[in-house]
Amino acid sequence: MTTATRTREPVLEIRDLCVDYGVGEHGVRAITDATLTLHRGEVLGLAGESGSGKSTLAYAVTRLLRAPGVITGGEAVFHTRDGEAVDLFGADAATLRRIRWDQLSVVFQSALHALNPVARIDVQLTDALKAHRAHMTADQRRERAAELLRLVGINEDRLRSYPHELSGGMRQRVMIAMALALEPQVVIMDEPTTALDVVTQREILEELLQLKDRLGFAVIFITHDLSLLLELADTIAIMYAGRLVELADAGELFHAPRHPYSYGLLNSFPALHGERVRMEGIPGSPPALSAMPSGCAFHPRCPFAIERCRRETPELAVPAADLSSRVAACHLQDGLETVPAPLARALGSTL
Amino acid sequence: ACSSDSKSPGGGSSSGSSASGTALVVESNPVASFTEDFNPISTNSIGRLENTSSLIYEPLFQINSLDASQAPIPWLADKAEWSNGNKTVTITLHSGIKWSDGQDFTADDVKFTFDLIKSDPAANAFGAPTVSSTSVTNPTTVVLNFDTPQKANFVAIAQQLILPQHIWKSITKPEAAVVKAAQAIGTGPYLVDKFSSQLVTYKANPSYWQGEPKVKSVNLPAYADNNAASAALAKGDIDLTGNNIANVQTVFVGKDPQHNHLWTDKAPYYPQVNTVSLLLNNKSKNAPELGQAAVRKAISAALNRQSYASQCETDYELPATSSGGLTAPVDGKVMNSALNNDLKPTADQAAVDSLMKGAGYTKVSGKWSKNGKTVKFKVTDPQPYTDYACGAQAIAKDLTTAGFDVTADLAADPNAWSTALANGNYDASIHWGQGSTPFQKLQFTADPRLTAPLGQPAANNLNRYDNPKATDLFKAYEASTDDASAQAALNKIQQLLSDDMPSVPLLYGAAWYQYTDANFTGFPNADNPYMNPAPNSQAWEYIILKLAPKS
Amino acid sequence: MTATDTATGVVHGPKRPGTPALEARRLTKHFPVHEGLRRGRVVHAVEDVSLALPEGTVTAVVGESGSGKSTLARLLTQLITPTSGELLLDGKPVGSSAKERREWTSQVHLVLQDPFSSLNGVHSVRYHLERPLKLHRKAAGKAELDALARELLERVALTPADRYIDKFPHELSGGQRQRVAIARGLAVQPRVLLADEPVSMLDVSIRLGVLNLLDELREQERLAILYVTHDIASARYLADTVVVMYAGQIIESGPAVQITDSPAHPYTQLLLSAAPDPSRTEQVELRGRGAPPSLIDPPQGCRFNPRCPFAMDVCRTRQPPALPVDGGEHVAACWLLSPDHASASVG
Amino acid sequence: MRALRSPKVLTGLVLLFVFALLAFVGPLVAPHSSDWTVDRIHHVPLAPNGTYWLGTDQQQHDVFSMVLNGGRDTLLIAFIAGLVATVLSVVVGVTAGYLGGLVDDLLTALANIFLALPGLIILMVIMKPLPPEDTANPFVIGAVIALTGWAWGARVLRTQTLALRGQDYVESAKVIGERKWRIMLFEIVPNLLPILASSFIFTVIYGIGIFTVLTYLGLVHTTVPSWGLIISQAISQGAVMVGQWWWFVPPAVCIALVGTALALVNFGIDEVINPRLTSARVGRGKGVTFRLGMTPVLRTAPRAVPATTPTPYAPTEEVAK
Amino acid sequence: MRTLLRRLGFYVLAAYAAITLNFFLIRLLPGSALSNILTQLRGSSLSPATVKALEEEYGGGHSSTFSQYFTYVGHLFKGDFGTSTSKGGPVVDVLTSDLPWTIGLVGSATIIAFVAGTLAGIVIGWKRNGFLDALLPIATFFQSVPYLVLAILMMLTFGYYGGFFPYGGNYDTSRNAHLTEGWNGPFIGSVLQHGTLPALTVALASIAGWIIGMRNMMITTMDEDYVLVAAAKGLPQWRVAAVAARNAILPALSNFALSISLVVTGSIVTEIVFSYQGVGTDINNAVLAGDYPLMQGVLLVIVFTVLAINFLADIAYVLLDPRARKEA
Ligand SMILES: Nc1ncnc2c1ncn2[C@@H]1O[C@H](COP(=O)(O)OP(=O)(O)OP(=O)(O)O)[C@@H](O)[C@H]1O
Ligand SMILES: Nc1ncnc2c1ncn2[C@@H]1O[C@H](COP(=O)(O)OP(=O)(O)OP(=O)(O)O)[C@@H](O)[C@H]1O
Ligand SMILES: [Mg+2]
Ligand SMILES: [Mg+2]
Repeated sequence: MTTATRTREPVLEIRDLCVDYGVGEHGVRAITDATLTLHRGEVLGLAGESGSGKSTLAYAVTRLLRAPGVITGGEAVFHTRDGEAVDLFGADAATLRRIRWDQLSVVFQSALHALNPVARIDVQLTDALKAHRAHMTADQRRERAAELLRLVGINEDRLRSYPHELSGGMRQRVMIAMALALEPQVVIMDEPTTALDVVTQREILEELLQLKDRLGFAVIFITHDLSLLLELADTIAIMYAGRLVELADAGELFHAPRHPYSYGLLNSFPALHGERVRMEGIPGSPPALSAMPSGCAFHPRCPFAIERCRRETPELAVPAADLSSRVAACHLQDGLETVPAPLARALGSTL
Repeated sequence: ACSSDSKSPGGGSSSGSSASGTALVVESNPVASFTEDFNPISTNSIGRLENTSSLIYEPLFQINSLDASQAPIPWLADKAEWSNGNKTVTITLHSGIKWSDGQDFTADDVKFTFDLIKSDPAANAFGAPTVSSTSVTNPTTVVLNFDTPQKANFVAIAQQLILPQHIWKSITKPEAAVVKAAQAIGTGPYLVDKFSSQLVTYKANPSYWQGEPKVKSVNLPAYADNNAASAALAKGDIDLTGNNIANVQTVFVGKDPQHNHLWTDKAPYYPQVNTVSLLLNNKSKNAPELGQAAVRKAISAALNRQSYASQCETDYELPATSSGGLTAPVDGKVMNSALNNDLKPTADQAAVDSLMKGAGYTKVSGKWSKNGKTVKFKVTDPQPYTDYACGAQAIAKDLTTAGFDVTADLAADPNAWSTALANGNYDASIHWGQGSTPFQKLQFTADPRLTAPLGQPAANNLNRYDNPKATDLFKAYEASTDDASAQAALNKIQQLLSDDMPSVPLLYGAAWYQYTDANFTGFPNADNPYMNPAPNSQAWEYIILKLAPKS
Repeated sequence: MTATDTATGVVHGPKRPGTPALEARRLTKHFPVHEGLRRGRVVHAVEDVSLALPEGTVTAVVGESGSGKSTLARLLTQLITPTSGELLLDGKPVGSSAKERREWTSQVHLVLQDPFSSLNGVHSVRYHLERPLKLHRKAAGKAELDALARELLERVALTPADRYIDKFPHELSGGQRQRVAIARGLAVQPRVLLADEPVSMLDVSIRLGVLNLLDELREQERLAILYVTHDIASARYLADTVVVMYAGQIIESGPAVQITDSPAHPYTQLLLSAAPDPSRTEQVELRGRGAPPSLIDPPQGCRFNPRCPFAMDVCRTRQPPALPVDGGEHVAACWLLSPDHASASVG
Repeated sequence: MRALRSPKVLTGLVLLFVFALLAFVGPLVAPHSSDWTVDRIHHVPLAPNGTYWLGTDQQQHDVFSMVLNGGRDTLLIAFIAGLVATVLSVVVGVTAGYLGGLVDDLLTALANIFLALPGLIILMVIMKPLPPEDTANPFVIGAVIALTGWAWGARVLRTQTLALRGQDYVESAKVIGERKWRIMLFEIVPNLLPILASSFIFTVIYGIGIFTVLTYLGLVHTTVPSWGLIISQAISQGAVMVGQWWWFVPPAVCIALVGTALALVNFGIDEVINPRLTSARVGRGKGVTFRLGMTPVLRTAPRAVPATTPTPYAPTEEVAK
Repeated sequence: MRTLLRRLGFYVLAAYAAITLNFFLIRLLPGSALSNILTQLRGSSLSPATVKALEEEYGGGHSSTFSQYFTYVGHLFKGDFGTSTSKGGPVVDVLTSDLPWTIGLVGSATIIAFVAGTLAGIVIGWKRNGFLDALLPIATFFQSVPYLVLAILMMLTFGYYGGFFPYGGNYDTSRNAHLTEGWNGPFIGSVLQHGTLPALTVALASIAGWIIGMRNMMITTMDEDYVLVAAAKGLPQWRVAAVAARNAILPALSNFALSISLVVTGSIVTEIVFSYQGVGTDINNAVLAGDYPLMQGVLLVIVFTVLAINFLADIAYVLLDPRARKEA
């Protein structure tokens, strides 16, 4: 799961990020105080239910969030290849343009929508080269585009195709090739394989991981398929209702979740092996941004909720029982309350 | 390429041949654009639309319809003599006239022309009586024979434009033939200089038989509609025209009071040349009551003619004063003196009451009725003819006040309206008078021989007046060989119309006429009424030949 | 490639005594394609499928995208007419007259994938439930309709019914919407409920709720349920029998646990190895990469043969019949299972 | 109904309301009837004065009264045109889109032919043979105008129906055995309402314009003065050339205002159909500029986190496997 | 290619329908050229015989409608539209002299409006709620004010009272102008001067539609992921805008074709108001004069032009949109 070449060097640090949709009285808060760090060469998984703010977080960090999204607080520091630390929220348009794609690229959820339907593949592959690698000649760019296609396992004779002439899997591969064109430091992937079927999905993910090992970029991988993340990611962040509720190493999370929501999520995926047992998932449904429950947003669905959960919003903290630096936002873990058994598993135990 | 001198006198850079001097600009009918057709007998050629046919093709005589007693002015013909009980006319032609291609003009051409309109009635757009036979006595004398007395229709014979036989004999369907500028060969004072769809220019014919005209060139621009023409007129771009222009004093005269003129400078500004009447359909299916003379006369008595003249016609026209149907301002000399001023400018309810009661009607809740039926009909006129539309509404009001059941029916489409009128598909309608002689004017409202059954088109007597006495009187006029008996017959017809009132005289219709003497002098006006200026082909030829450039 | 090659006798689906509620015999659907000036070409979307759905069972249909799962479901509802084949309800063949088709709609119901679009945003929950009641149960009178509608809501665990009955779809969460869709299906009192990926658009946390509801319906209403999905784990969770489709054909079927624990067909094996599984420890190897075949011009023989790591000559020429895997219900259409050919197997 | 918040839409609705009111009560509150005249002799229009607020026309009609009276027919006809055209476009568009196949081909061809025909000319030709009773009847005129104005709507509705036809709720309705017409009428049409409204408004605007032109060209027979008729008479009686503005400016302004009001309302409907247009408005006047790829940063968030921020997560070597 | 062929098939069908409709619609009309001619012949006392003869000629023939129809279609194929009853001469001559004016006026105005409006729409859409949004209400005004009112307002303000431009006729035909039709400076100058106001009217009335439509499309397109991708790639702003514009223009193109018949309607009105001498005035005069051959001719020419433009727009669409090309 994890590879040996893990460095501690942070490449993207997000602190206290707040994002609103709308300005003034019509605004609603979509992300509250999100703090996390992405290290070089690391795969950071971002999981959570639909609407929990995964995409919002990713786009806000890159300043690609569309209107009416507004960043209302926090900072995002990007460490460039050359060791320069850029605050993305303070950067001007030129700086952002310089960093984008060259150092930080994005793979969107649906490649069908993310590829310009009226431009040929080669044009879309080379336009970033043209913008960022002014010294390259047209031939070099072409050669690079062909190379990129080969990299993701597509025959280069597809260069002159239009997106609609490719299958879904091929399109997503093209998208990935595009994201890697400038060998960026960080690739943000927003549900890059949800629209594909499992075989294709796995093929693409395998290729992606190989490329990551070869090129050494870090990935923020967004999905709601937690079981996929558990196989894929080094670190996993779980989001609920606009907040990070748990952040842990993938293995730790799988074996010993500390937040009731993480626990519930893990219990929502039927297993491929073993005894067939009835599972219950999580009762109820996620809250709407405009009607957030008081206190801990999860408390109405939480089987372990206590009175305090209704009043106080828990903060991300290292669970009292753990020595590691994993964090969870749950009152039950502050060392004062008795922790229910499912949330108190020791590391290394099995589910 | 060489257009720098285009503003220099002498015209366009490309045309060296264009006549020198300022061009006279005339305008008659708005058209979007011209098509190159100078056919004088077609109903829709440039000449017909713009009244310029006789700049090229000429008539035998010129007629000044402003004065019914004035003798025809000799033109291609020197004189015409009637014989054989008004059934034969011997015409003596002026000698020495040549066609513009150099060929001699002879009696054969006149014979050819009258034979042609006999064999092809559709070519007879001037309404000349159909000959029974023609003969040429010598190169300057031609004899036309008719089946019936036709002296009364001499105007139509006189105004027939004469065609060159040597060109037209090979044309199979003459009224539909397209005559291009190059083939427009006539005896007239002008030749086509240049044709474009927006502007036709004529140049003086240097070998014209009366001598080269003083006006060297005549321009005929196309104006898409009345507004465009009025605007051009106000700017002084047009010398001679006849448009119905609202606020003509402000819009036209006021722009250059020194040069811009109308017939007179006092209301009604224009010569009053025909009788506008309220045509009443004597055979109306909706309102059979209109077949009764008493009802028609009661209607006449109920009208406020002055109101229509002032408000609807903005004082351009005068209220009619004679019940005999003739136009007092121009026909005074031949009018039945007993009928002078017998029409009142305002309504006379007492007269209405006595006429209606006399006819057996009683007033039931304010409406004249007989056998439980009111006199109910519509006054139909086209919306776009705003003055008539106004009149129709006013008449409806007046008649309603007087106890009739009348509404105004403003037809949207003039074309449909005139079709309805031609076919007798209406009850009542305001319509201008037609005809250029007193006799023709009376024929237009009352000659039973010229009407047609309901449902078939008629060109005259649209009110379908049918009275054998009238037929006899019209015949008597045609047969009269001396002026006195002719006048006596005319008086009788007027008296009959006054008694029967087949249609109700309303107003004296104006001949629209505007001119500017900034560039040319010699225009007719009230002080010098040598010709009726109404846009009419022959009249304009006559006027243009009288003009001279201002030095 | 002819149909006679295949095992004519095998009817997939759970085996239960008695007549199955719904049975499909040799269903085939070819969609005509309009491409270029070449006419008469068809998409072989569903080929020769025989399936029996006994009451009180859940049959899962799994397979990759485009394998014909939805087409099969729609064929069973008679939304589309089969090119050939036969449908039997309680053992009786159905006609194709308009009346019989309407009759069919009261027996077989389909729940669609996307609860956001399967309910019409302009109608209330009440309308959605009362329409089928009016149409099929001839329920009359406001009171009766209202009572029946409430009862339906309660059956899908939307309680109290008052809270939901007059809401509009946009006021409900995805899981609630899907429950309403199912309730509408129950309104006609069907024998058979077809569910085309009923949970794939739902949030993971609420998926199980809907699956559990289907499970209860099987138990309580004795419905015959067809559960279409591409998530083999959920098929295993819910279904009695799993049917695997590939390129329009059923290539394997059998008891759910057996299929996932010991898949026989190379494609099923591929599918399982690709499915995410956090408890997997060793690196998986995908055997059979590549794209599914064109359905306009399907390959000769076994349709999986171009991708199959074990393909033999016979696989390229003759279509494998459904062969028993271990004597039970488990069958797979693979020559590897044929004693005549197994010897040639490489793997 | 978020659209209601837009000042444009609000202005439009208020204007429309005023004019609708005018159409209804105008004829009742007008000081005089349309054919009332100050006198029967004068022919010089009176300039606006204390008695005749908008002066008089040549025949001494009170222009103010005519304008008040003239709204009803204009609006009624345009409204009927909009209504009939919308109904036609629904019938053709939805049927074509939903049934597809040959029906679709035929109906689409029909709509396209009507699109290619220049409406005004067709109307000129159609209006001509109508008997006067009909060309004076707002319902007939409205219906005839609609005949040339339905095709745009039909095309838009067809495209939209094609999209809706594939929606699952249509499929679901089929599954429970709904009949075709019921699916079209109760499942598809309600979802087309915003588009219907927009196409209705579009046709009403078209109707006003074309009716004005038809009156101007004298093809409409009417005794009640519509605004177009007042303009037409003013122009043909030379009011423009002598600057009698009070005669033709008020009706022209009324027409322009009604048209603008409708278009403003359509703005709101557009935003309902396409909510993305609304988001384009957000933040206006609040000092925030939204630019693609430059998400604004407004540091207004209250610091929910106290000074003691938990240590950011950083896995250690020991923990990682 | 196939789509285009199918479209072509439709156009042939539409053209044929127009031809047929044209024939029968006009047979339904009351009145005839006859009454118009009789009206013109005032001043002469026509004998019943002449009236009869004229009726034969202009009152609509008496042969069977069917045989008339075939003669009509046969003549059409030979380019013979008959003879105008109000203007004399073949309808073809009228058309050849007047159509170029209309095409020149409407064509240039429409193209200018389309290009300028589209560009403005792109900019306004791109800037979203920039100060340019203030243009929208103004644009709305011009879009919704009927052509007639707009034309009159333009004529009054810039023509009659303002005196900036002439407002009647196609070029200066006054006696001192001495212009010769052709490609010479003064003539073209005069044509441009006279064309300005009507062209401005046509352009103003339609430009608003393009601006608003393009702005809306632009805003919609900018929400597409591929535009965001272009921004995410760090491409220069104008390149990002170009990606959006390139996609947004496709619907604008089909709208362009759709709106042509509206533009035609509007330009007829404009020609009438500005006394411009083109086929718009022709058809109005033809209707008033009951000149059916001319009416038919103009109608056909206009319908064919609209169809041709639609076909061109179809071709352009197919060329610009690879997805459409695939089906083709
Ligand atoms: N344009 C917007 N205006 C208002 N609210 C929005 C907007 N876009 C997103 N939101 C809200 O912001 C919240 C977070 O949305 P986001 O798209 O980030 O969720 P997500 O976790 O990516 O969900 P998914 O798994 O469905 O992609 C959601 O509740 C959503 O409703
Ligand atoms: N109406 C249709 N016309 C033509 N081809 C069709 C039609 N419907 C489906 N197909 C084709 O039939 C095949 C099977 O499609 P189907 O929708 O049944 O697959 P599926 O297994 O449900 O896929 P998914 O998992 O993506 O829903 C596909 O190749 C599809 O393109
Ligand atoms: Mg997302
Ligand atoms: Mg499917």
